[in-house]
Amino acid sequence: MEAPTVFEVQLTNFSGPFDLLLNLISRRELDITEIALAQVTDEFIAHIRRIQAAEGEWRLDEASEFLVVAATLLDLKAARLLPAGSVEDEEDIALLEARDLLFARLLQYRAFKEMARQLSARLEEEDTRYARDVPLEPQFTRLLPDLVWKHSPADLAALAARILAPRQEQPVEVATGHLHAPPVSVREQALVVQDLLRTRGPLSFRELTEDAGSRMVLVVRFLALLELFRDGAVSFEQPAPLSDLLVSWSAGDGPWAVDLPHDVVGGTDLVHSEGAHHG
Amino acid sequence: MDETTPDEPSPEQPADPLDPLPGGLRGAVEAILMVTDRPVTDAQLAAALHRPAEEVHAVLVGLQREYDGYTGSGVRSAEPASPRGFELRDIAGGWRIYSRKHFASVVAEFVLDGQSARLSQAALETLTVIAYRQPVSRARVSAIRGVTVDSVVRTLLQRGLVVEMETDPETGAVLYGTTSLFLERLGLGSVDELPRIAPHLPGLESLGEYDETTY
Amino acid sequence: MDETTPDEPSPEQPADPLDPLPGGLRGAVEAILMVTDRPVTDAQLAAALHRPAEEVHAVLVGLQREYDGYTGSGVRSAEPASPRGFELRDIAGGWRIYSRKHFASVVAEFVLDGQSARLSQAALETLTVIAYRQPVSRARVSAIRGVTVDSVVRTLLQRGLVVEMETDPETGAVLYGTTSLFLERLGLGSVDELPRIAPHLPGLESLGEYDETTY
Repeated sequence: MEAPTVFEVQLTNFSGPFDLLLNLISRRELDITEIALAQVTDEFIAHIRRIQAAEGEWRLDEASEFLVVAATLLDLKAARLLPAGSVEDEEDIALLEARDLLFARLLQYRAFKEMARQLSARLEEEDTRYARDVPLEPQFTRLLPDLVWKHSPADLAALAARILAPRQEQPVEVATGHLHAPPVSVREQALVVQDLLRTRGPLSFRELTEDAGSRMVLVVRFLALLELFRDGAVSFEQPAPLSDLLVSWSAGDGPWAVDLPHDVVGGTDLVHSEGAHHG
Repeated sequence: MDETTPDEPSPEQPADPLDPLPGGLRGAVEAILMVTDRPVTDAQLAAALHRPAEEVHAVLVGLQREYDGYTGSGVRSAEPASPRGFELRDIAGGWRIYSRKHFASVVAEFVLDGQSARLSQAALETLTVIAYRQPVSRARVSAIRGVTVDSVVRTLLQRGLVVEMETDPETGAVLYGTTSLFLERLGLGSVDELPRIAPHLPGLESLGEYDETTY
Repeated sequence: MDETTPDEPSPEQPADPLDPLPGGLRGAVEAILMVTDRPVTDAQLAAALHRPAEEVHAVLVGLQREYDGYTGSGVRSAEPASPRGFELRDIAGGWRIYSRKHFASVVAEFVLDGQSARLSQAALETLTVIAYRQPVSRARVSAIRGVTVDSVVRTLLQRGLVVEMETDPETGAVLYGTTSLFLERLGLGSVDELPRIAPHLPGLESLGEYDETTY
């Protein structure tokens, strides 16, 4: 079993973002409470990209679940990369809360996963015993009360139509039950960033996000910035160590095609926040 | 009681898988008899257990006597044990465990208590699939309904609504079909008169009623 | 082995129908166990046999030990008998006869549909969360697993492993719980017998808060 192929095989088996995260963490033999976030984040993003590539199509609701975790991770990674020492900042506190929350949920998930493993072992063991389940002896069958039958042929046909109909896949629909914040589009935020940079020149990230109404917009704007950077539409400059990063527009004055094909976290440009509570 | 006398395995024979088990051959035979849902023959048991039919037959006869309250040829035969509540019978070409006749009255009381005169929703759905797909195997019905249907098919057999029609020549699976009693209940002359399945029947929701009435 | 000690029938009581039968109460219990296709409770047996539930319970426990190869408190206890090929188990709130585990391989050939299809990892995890958090809404299970569970819950419903228990009075969400089939498949008597999850949950107290805030 060579490592790379094993990995490819496992790709399709993850039953969710927590599952994937736990796997990444255990592969690196990291304690869940002391994850090297930056590394895991990168791997996480890389993996979900590969999963999508491998699977072709993805159920949108499933993808959105991954996006929630990916966004949180990115957020935390960003916080790590930012200069330390400004913990009084409310945003930093919010990030710390987000981290604790993510870890708590991961720990909880890990516990259930362990129990699932135990139940599975039990089920397997139970499968080695067979219950006595035999036809009733004729002498007793004869004693059964007469069957009350009140179904018409039409009833039966209706029932048959329901049971024998080819099973239809549920319409693809993004489940929003887990969302509290309105969806924010990377594409939209890229346009906002473009607009700001073109009209007001080089700006710091802080300035670029001054008007972000929620933490979600903040995160998505950050993602949009990464996208723009990847496409060479913006450039970064840091005048002095630990000083604010300056972002400037470098794609020229022509109309820049906002084309974010399959961006950072998937084939959808919707990024959701699960956390209205710490916004 | 000791049917599992150590026998000399011939050199080319693989190690007997039953010997190391507590209960040995006797236990294995009992295990099969307890859970199989049709009579089994000496030959079937012998093949499954990799033992000569005569040896298996001897075990069966021993078990039969034991269940009837004879403690075999051992030292303890002087003290008669009481018969068990079940008996091993060799009928219709096979062995099967039944409840002992003496207890028929209490068993009947137990069986009749809580027996429903109606088909459960599960039974009705299974019957419908069999009616429209006959002859059909249990595995196929199971696949269509998404659940195991063994005990439900058994109920339908008991009720005389379905019957074992034939055996799939390829897979050997038993194929089921509906009976004339079924047609009678529906007031139909033949299976061909079953209404055709409309792909999208209006008012399908009204089927919810079944849920009410059948449990 | 002698559960059927002659009891004095009170004058107004009808003569006990079991006493004259060879095998007495023990035999009657065994006979009923032979015909039931689901776990049967002490109370059901007691009702069918017109005996106190405690007495019936004692007989059942005695049978269980006997099948396992213990010869009870009698004189012969010195010589251990070999276990029978079947066992009597008390699970999902009732008693039922099973083939003994050791003989799984030989029995499998005789049991038609055999093992039920395996659950996917997703189904297994979802089932676990429902088992430990019941009654629980899909949204809550979803939040714990980090993915939507709608289709998986549908599978579990179809398999009869979970059931819609009630509706949350506040949110109107359907709350799910596990079934007796689930207990049967796990060989458990009740949900309380599930292995404890607490040791695997670090800082349970603080997690409580998260439960509040995250959904």
